[in-house]
Amino acid sequence: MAAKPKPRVKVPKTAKAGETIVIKTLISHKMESGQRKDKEGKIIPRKIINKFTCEFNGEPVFSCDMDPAISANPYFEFRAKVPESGMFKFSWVDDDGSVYTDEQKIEVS
Amino acid sequence: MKKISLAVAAVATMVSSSVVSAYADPVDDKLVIDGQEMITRAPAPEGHPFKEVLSGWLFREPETRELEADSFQNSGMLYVERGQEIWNTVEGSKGKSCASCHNDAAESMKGISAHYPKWDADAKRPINIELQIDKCRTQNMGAEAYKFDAPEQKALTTFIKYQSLGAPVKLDLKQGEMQSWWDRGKKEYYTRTGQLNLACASCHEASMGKHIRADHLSQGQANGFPTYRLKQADMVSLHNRLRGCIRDTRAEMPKPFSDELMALEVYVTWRGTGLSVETPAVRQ
Amino acid sequence: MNLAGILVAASAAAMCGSVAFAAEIAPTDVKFEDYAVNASLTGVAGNAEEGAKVFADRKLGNCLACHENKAMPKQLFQGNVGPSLDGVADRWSPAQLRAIVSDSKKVFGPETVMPGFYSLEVGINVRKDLVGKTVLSAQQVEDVVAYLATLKE
Amino acid sequence: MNLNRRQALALSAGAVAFATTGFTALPANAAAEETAKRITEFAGGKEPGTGKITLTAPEIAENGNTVPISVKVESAMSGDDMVESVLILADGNPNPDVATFNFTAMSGVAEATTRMRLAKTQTVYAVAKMADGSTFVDKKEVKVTIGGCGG
Repeated sequence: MAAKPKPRVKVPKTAKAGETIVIKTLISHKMESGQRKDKEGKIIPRKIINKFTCEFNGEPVFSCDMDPAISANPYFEFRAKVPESGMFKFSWVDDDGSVYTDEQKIEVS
Repeated sequence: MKKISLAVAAVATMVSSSVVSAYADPVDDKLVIDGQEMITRAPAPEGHPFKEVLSGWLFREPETRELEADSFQNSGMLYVERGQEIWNTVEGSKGKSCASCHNDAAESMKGISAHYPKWDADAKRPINIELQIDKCRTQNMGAEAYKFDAPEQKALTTFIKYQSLGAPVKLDLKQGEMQSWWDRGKKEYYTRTGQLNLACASCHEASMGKHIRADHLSQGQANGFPTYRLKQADMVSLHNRLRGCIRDTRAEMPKPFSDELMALEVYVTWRGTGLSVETPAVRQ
Repeated sequence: MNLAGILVAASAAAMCGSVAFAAEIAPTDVKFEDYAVNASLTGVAGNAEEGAKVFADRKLGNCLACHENKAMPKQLFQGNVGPSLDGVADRWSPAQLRAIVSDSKKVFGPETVMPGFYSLEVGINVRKDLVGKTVLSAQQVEDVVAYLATLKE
Repeated sequence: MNLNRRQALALSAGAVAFATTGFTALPANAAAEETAKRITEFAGGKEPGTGKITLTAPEIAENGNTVPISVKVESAMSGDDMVESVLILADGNPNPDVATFNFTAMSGVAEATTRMRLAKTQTVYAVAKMADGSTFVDKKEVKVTIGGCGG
């Protein structure tokens, strides 16, 4: 899609203290591999999201370093152990230096 | 001469049916999206060559089926969200968005696209959602029609069709001259094209359930379009897919929204009568 | 490919490349008699090794799209729109195989899904650059027939 | 005719371009060697052990452009019994690198899913590195389907 990459994130609204929750993320991005050729036979330059990170209240939870073999519209599903209420912060770093972010609150009882 | 050729055909059929058993039939599985069960099998309408119409979802591998069943994992939902933004964006000389007239699509568009293509009295031909959008844009918004398969066209069409998710496909062939377009579309469906000399029916009727290489041949239903196709990792419109199939017979491709493809869309959509709208479906 | 194979292939290629096509039968002149085409389309013996390549090549015969062939176990995902070709040479003579590959509709009737690989009786709106052209050349058909003739059980 | 012969020869040489992703697969041996090298580097020159790590991937990928894969590593996720990272490699792609998952104590469980591209039928590897430096590997062959028409 021509529009700016837009993240979708699924985090439960609530959890019990110490519970391990499932987080799912998806972002629109072509993930141009740098391996494809255009109609004139020229290589289309690589442009991918090369890093994804998830933090909770400033602490790293999960991250992924990506190569061009990751599919278009990158999807991640992973776990997080939540000790307290707080904020998840997600970021995706593009080859061109752009960073796309999203934040989700969770209430822990 | 005819006798011998029939005998030969019978032998050929016997040989091939012994092979078919090695392959999976359409699965016996239920498609539930966000708690709503989709109709993936429906009794065929009168005059249909099959007894039952089957969603293409039933012909896919478990991983592909799972992608559609989980509305979060389904990448097509990214286009639904993009379509919603476009729905609310003012464009054109009259300072309007889709929402200016139609308000909340979840209410105003609910179930609507299950009845498209429908007769357009102004154009005197059937129109689909893409053409309906263009009609609104040019007549009511003072905006330009979208170019075929523009990302905005695909996203907005996907968004509007998604408002009918689950609604059974049902065309009104009594409107205007819909019936004669249906007749024309039927004729096209059985007409062989290209150097490979294949009709839609060669694969999706005569060979339904069999495999062309790894492709498990479905009934070629239209109820999931625009569909998120893993091959392109993108939304694919119905006319794009129809053109692709025709191209693969090594024929010249008809123009998008041409009379030829609109007639085919009317007929192919009718062949899926009773199936739920699955947009955005996920296919291989 | 052994030396003899290379020589056969080279001579076949030389024949095709030259203007001396006198022996080649045009697609419209192929004579079907009792579901068979008795005469070679080129007068040059088919090369089974070349035929195997044409058979498997997805841009040429693409035969595995619709047919299973146990003799090519490394080719995954063989189709089953048409019958299995295992032992096809036990069921059909080379002349019959030549007829089926050239224009299967002359053998199985007009309803068969199988394309004619050496026929100009094709569908409508043929892609412009393919008008008047056959899917395979006469020699490629001969090569495929020679390969099919090796598929015995 | 000449072109067709060339195509036929090119096919026999195994130089089949992958039309869908535009990935051109390396010759099988080079890609497999490169993968083995990466695994050894990641494992600090040692041979990774087996067990502990499970890689889940479809036996048949309906389209090589989008292949879901999951890894799970058995671990307490605390102290020395801690998964630091999991390297994913594919031995038939133009470049074997796919991704590296990095876990922390806050991950709770070392488990992750993503979707990857496979240029052709090949083997996918997942190698886990623990806090104590030990490594574990699992692998799965994924058959990537071949489309029927269009060549």
